[in-house]
Amino acid sequence: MNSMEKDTRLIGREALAKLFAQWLGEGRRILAPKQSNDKVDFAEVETPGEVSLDPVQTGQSPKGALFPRVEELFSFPSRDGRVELRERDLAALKPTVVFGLRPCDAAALAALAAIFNWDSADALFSARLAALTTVGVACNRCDEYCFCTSLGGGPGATTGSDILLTDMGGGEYLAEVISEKGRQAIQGAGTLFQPALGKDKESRLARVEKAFDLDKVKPALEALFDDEAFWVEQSLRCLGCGACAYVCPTCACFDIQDENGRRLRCWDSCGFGLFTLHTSGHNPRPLQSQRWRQRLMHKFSYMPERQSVLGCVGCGRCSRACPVDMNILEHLRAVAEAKP
Amino acid sequence: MQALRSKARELLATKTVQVIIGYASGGGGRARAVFVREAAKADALVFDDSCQQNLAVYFSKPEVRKLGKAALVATPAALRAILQLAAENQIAEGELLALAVGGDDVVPLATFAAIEAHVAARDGDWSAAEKEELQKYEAMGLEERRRFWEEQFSRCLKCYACRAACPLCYCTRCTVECNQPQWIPVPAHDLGNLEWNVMRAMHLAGRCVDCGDCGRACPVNIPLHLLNRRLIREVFTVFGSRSGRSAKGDNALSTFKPNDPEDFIQ
Amino acid sequence: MARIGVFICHCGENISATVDVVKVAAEAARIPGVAHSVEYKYMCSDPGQQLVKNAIKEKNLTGVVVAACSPRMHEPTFRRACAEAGLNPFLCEMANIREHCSWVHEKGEATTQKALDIVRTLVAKVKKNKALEPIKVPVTKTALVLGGGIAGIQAALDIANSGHKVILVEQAPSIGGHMSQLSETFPTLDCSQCILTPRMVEVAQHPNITLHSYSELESLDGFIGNFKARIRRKARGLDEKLCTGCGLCMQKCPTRKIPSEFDAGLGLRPAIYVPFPQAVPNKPVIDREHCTYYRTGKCRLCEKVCPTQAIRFGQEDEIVEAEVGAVVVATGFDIKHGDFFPEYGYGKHQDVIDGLQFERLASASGPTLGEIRRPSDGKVPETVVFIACAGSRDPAKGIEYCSKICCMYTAKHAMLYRHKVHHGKPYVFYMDIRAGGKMYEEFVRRAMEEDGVQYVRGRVSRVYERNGRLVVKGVDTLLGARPLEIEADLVVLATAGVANAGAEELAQKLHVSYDAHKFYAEAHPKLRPVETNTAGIFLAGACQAPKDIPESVAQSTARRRRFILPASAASSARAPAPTRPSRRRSSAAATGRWSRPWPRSTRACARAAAPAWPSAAPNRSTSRASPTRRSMPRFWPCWNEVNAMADFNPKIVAFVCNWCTYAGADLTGTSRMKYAPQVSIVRFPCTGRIDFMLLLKAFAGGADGIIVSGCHPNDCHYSSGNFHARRRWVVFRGLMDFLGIDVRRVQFSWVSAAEGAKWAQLVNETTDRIRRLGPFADYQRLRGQGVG
Amino acid sequence: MKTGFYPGCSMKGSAREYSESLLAVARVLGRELPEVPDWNCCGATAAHNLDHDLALALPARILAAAEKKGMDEVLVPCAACYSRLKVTRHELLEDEKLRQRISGLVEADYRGSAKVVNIIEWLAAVPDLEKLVKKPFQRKVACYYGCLLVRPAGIVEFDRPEEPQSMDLLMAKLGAKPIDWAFKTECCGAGFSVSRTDLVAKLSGLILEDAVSRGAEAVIVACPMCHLNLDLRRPNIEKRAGKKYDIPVIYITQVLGLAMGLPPKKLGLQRHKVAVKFAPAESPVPGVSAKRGA
Amino acid sequence: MSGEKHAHPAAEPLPGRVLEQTGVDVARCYQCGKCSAGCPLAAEMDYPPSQIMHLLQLAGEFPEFAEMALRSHTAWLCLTCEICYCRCPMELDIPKVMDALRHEALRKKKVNPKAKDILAFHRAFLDSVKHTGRLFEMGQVVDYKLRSGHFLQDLLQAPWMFLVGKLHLLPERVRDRRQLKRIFARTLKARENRP
Repeated sequence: MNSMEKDTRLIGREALAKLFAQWLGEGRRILAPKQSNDKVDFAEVETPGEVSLDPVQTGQSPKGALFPRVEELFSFPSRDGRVELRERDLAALKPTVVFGLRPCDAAALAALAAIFNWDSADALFSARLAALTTVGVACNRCDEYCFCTSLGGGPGATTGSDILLTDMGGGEYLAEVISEKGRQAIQGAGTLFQPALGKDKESRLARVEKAFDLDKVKPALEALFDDEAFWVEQSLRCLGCGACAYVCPTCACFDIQDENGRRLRCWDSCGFGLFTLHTSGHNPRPLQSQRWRQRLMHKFSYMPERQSVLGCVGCGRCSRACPVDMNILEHLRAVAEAKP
Repeated sequence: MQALRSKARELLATKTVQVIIGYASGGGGRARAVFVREAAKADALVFDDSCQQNLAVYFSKPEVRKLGKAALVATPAALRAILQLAAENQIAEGELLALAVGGDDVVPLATFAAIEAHVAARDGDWSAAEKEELQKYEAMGLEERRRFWEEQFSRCLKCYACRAACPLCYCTRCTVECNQPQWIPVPAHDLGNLEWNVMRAMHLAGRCVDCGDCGRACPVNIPLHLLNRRLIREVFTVFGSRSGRSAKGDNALSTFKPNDPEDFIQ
Repeated sequence: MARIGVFICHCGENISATVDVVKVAAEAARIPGVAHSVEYKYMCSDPGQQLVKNAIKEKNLTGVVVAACSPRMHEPTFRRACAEAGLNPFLCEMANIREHCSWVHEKGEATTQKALDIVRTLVAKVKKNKALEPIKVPVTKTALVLGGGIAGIQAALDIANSGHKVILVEQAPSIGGHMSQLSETFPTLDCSQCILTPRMVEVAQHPNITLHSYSELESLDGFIGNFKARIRRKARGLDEKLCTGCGLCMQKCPTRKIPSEFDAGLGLRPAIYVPFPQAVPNKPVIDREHCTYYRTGKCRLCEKVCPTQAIRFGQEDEIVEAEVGAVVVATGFDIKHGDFFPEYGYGKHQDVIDGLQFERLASASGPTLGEIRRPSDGKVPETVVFIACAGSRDPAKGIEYCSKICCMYTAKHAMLYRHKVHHGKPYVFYMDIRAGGKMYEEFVRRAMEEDGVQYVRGRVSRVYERNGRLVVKGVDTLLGARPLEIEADLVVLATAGVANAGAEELAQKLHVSYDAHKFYAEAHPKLRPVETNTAGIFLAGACQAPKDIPESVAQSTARRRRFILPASAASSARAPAPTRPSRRRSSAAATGRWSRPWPRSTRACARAAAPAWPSAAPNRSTSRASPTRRSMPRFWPCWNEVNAMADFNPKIVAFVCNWCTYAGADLTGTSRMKYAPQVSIVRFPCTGRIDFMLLLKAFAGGADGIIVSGCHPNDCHYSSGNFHARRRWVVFRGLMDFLGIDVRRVQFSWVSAAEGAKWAQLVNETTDRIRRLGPFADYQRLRGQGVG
Repeated sequence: MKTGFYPGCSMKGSAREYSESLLAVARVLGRELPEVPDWNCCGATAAHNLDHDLALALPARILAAAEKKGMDEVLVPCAACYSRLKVTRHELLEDEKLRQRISGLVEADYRGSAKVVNIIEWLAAVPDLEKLVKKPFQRKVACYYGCLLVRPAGIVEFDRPEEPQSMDLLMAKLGAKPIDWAFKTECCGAGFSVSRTDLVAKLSGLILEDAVSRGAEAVIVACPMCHLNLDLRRPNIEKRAGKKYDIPVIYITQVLGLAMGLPPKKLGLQRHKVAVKFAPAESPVPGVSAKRGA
Repeated sequence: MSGEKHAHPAAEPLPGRVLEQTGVDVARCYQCGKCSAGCPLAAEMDYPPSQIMHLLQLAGEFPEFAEMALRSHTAWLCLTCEICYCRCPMELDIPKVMDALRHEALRKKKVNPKAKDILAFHRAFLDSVKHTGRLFEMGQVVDYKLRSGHFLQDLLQAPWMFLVGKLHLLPERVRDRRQLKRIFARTLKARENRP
């Protein structure tokens, strides 16, 4: 990226609509926050009018575009006792634009990729990633659950976005074209943009205060590992459902199921009681406190160690979704401040 | 609220109980469960309209049981849950103290009999709004209902928040986790989601105490409590019984009467 | 990798006439996991079984599917054969392509396809079957014999003589049953009481026999080897220990004109009485309905005269509990009484009597001391007309069966009459003479040839009284069906043999099945004729069907051998019922409320939804039980293709209980009734075991409609499985409707083992309804939906 | 409850006294008995002997007319007509196709709303009938039901087919002593009145013989055909039996009328072939005895 | 008996036609003879009811037995007293079978000659009904005498009956006689005219 000039332009609402039409014309599908019933979540759209950027965050993260709830890895139909192996046709995956994701979600892509392509590259994931273009929208609002800034991100951060838009008011967006993919996405649409004329997005961005010192978290976690009382206290309220993991943009636990001649990959959660149940019947993490510890350790200790990337982007979705108001920010603060 | 706090202080000071399971203020105007073990911290307790979670769910959590004898700040639904858990032999007499709350008052209920009496005295029909909500869906045509639920279930993530939030879903291995062979599909596809949700509703039939926590817990807002509520009405109108009213006796579906209706059987 | 052997039986032509067995065998060979597939004329024959055994050894089979008749017929045969060849018997399953396929559908491709589907289903099941070992259960070496007639007496003595304890329960004040009422017995004409009374005394004195007379079974719980019986000893009104049986009370009792049950109403008895002089025990009972004291509060004469002060007016019924290992049901039969034959004046004219009454007239101990005198005026009848088939073989009177014993006893009656009234004229109206048995035909011939009994072939239309005689309007169909009239002095009706009035109630207490006439059903009419479907409960005598004395006795002795086998072992082996004991927390474990001898479900909520979980009942085998969840998803392999057919043929899955509906469907087959072939039958131990999830699985698997059927209320083999199921269905229907699923797609029903016709009707009606509703595409579509 | 009256052909002719006595009794009971409008013959034995559809169409036309008039039930005193109407209603209600076809024939949509009742049913439904009895009919009577009141049992569903009791109970209410006899439901020869009088004489003779031998003073009937055979055919009977029978044959409604104290003439007793000798004296029956044996 | 049912009268053997027209399956008869024993006129019949049933059982294979049943006197002697049906253990509606036999005999002109009087009476009866709608007893008796030739029978009864008011000289008539004629035209007449 450093070889590139910073490319900043302006685009209006109507021009955006034309850009959408162009994408559709190119055979891409567009996923964007869309209101349905009482929730705003990523769904297929055709015009900017369908897009809802009002909420601070969508209920669910856009990770489904790369790592769907259920996906077929390959199939193995059998006939008269003979089994045939059918790989998935990766070329058939539809090029996709994810529009309207927040900088935190964009940053999460790196965490996901780090997991899926850690030791050996996951072909399906990589193919989906290659076909994906992200058009982020910077945050002009935040809420008490947001803490991206504590983790090195920010409401206007460009990491992970191919293009980042910032609502400048008056129906105008500041567009930063960040990557080659971004450039390709607006190829031939130059007339839709105007020059930025030195407009600065900073004033439009939300103020997300730094809540804790990240540097303290990893060593604290390691020191606290055996402090059972601490973890029990921290997780007393937790009921062990999978809501946090399933709304999280970086959680990547999955299960493999064979069904009707298809091998399926589907979401799983380390918060579930039987997640670590061994065939022998032994369960190394029988208690919810241990599973909660695992959640934090994985995101803030194991992943930085193994994949050199944090497993959390501070989007705050888990805290918003938790049925018993477990607020991850509070717990990270408690870890950072703990005196083992 | 003051009555609640002073009662809590007293119970902890006298070591009548080791922990008060109650509500404290949480994020975003929500209330959250709190486990008060020191009299000095009793002022964290609150009780207002935001306190809706059925705290009886924590009885099946080993870490919570380890804290010792508990006093539970109990909404009417939580009281029913305690009775139902007692009827299913999950709680023994004397294992807990219920602090029935309502308005500014707090009523300590030490025995199942006391809880039964308290529940019976305040038992009533569903509110007009609750009835209306159910009727809205029943008034739909069959096909319209089918489409409605198909859309709802298509959003289900199988995060099992509904199960986790339910005080009566205390099995240590749920049917969905029985995987030799896999009985309910694990993936959250449409068929798996339908089967899971039917299974959950059926296994709560005759046991659900109507707290509504399943629906509240759902991160994708599926009105799951409606399924339970429909079956509560079925069980009540056909078999005449309501769960969570007595600490003894069988669930509607673990007993029978020889003359139960069978007009639908050929 | 599974290596399954499939063995298709032609059953002579029973199967091959409608099913292309060669094709089924060829297609079955292509099912994954099938290593061997052959067809053969008679698979159950020795060479047929040898085929199975050889294949197991040569092809190293891991499982066997025999596609032939109902498992109720030959499952034991083939499982034994497999065991002999070294294959665990529970890895052998029967595919019922006869009763459920070839006999109920027309010849054609659809029928062959169905047979193949049934085979596929069972192959899928066998693949998941596990080798099981019989479970050992300690056994109580005591037998409970219900009924103290000849069958019960014989069973009790046989078992007692082989060294086991016996508890004999008789509801009447004395043992002896109908045989004690008889005069002489065919075909030997020896005195009934001379044979019987010594055996009765033996019962009374046998150290191994405890006799409860005037008693009834209150309840029976438990399972083979470990039953617990509660016996109600009805209050006799006296202390049996003090009573010496002197009879003074009977002599002094002022209420004397009560029709004697023993004399079939022809004699009288007092209110305190023993049924007959040789009664065992020889202790009277007080008939509280007629006793003056109980009616008016005054009298107590018997109390005053009793030399041992044995009378106890305040005595109450007593409940005795006993642990027993096996039960022999020998509760006998009755004959049809009452006003059911108005055209014969039965119940109206005193001189129209039934066979048992004639026995009493001919008995030396009877009201006439053995002289044949008619009830109305005591005259010796000059002409006696005997009418056979009075009620039997008469669908209009509700009895289509042959009562079997009437031909013989009618011949005997006519002979006895001639022996006692030498100038008398006996006529017998008959339809057919059924005298199959050793010396039986000869006996009837003797009646005609030596004793001059006039046999007239035809049914009597009417009997009416005229001038003190009875006009019998009959016909001889051998003489051009000319009507003929006989003026008789006495008419004896061989009324039909029927089940006892209390037979149904007792069957429900015992959980044994019974037929439409309330006769008890044997486990298999040919192969297991003395056992019921409930292990450890055996049948003896006429409670099963009308039987004569030699047959009853022979069967009772057979019962002894059946009993001694399990009783001689320290424990009984029974088919294993695998339920995995759980260390998981569940309310079932926590309650301890389940007093049942078998463990319940291990999951609280599963139990709530499926409360009766009888698979675990120790005396029933689950291996027979069910293609449960394990093979479910693979049930309908060929349906997707069928589905594409333009002409909509609904696919219907029937979940049925093993004891009633499966047997009922077998009966449909044996009766050769036809029904729509689109139905696939899946056998379960009980409707209580049919989880609602199975219904959803069936829909997901391609079913357009579902039938769920089991035993009628009160008839459940496991007491209450169907009651529990019924509640679940109510709730499930409510939920289905709320979810927008048309409840008409699931038809619930009760079909008993005797309702073969109802089964056919149920299938046909359901098929029609589903055809009208169309394919359940909305549901089937869900299968592939929602995968990225 | 609107009751229509279907007299049938005989009651307008040879069984006129049955009709007269019925209407006389109905008047006392305060019951109106409007006739079924424009009724036709039910076809009797002849129709079903010769043609199935005709045998159904004729009664169906009657029932449809009653139905159209809004009658809830049709009283059919003649046992023969009763049987035809009852059988027709049964068959048409059992078989929808047949109903449609016959409806087409009679040009009316027959629905089967009107019930068919016989005279005994009708009288048995009268409350406190015994209270109307002024002169108890203190005679030993043989209640003769004949064939068609009780058979086929599955269709008429009225009294039991063997040993019926309903008429006996009715007679007992009127003070009579019904005897127990054997020929209550034996056939009198029915429709052979004219064509095979020899058979009628035989069958009816057996009936009279049994009644007389058991001391009956009168045979009570509820059917014009039975009456015709037992009363009008008395000479044939006597000729065949070679003996005389004085026993009168009386309609059930006549007995009721007599018990109510109605004058015999109003009840048409004078129209009998065999005189009712014990009828009150003030009612000489002209010419009857003179014609006896003619 | 609808018209279409008789489209192929010869195709089906007699027992099958009886089953179709009456619903009675003669195969169910097991020849107990109870019908013959109770039939008031069995003694007068050439084949008592049970034998008719047996003839019908065999009639499918042996046409001569079908002929015997059709030409029997029995069918015409049957009084429809229903006693056989009432007492039949197999609940077979024999009177209905007799009806079917009569209809068939009539159509095929196989009426037993001995039944001439009976048939004459029935025809006279129905003629009366056809013309007046009701039975005109006087007219019918006269008609019958003409048909049967029994001119003297009952000659002495009539004046007495007239005297006691039992016979009318003029018939009562149904108003809508045309409708009745239509009914007759579509049933009996249509049938008898069919070959």
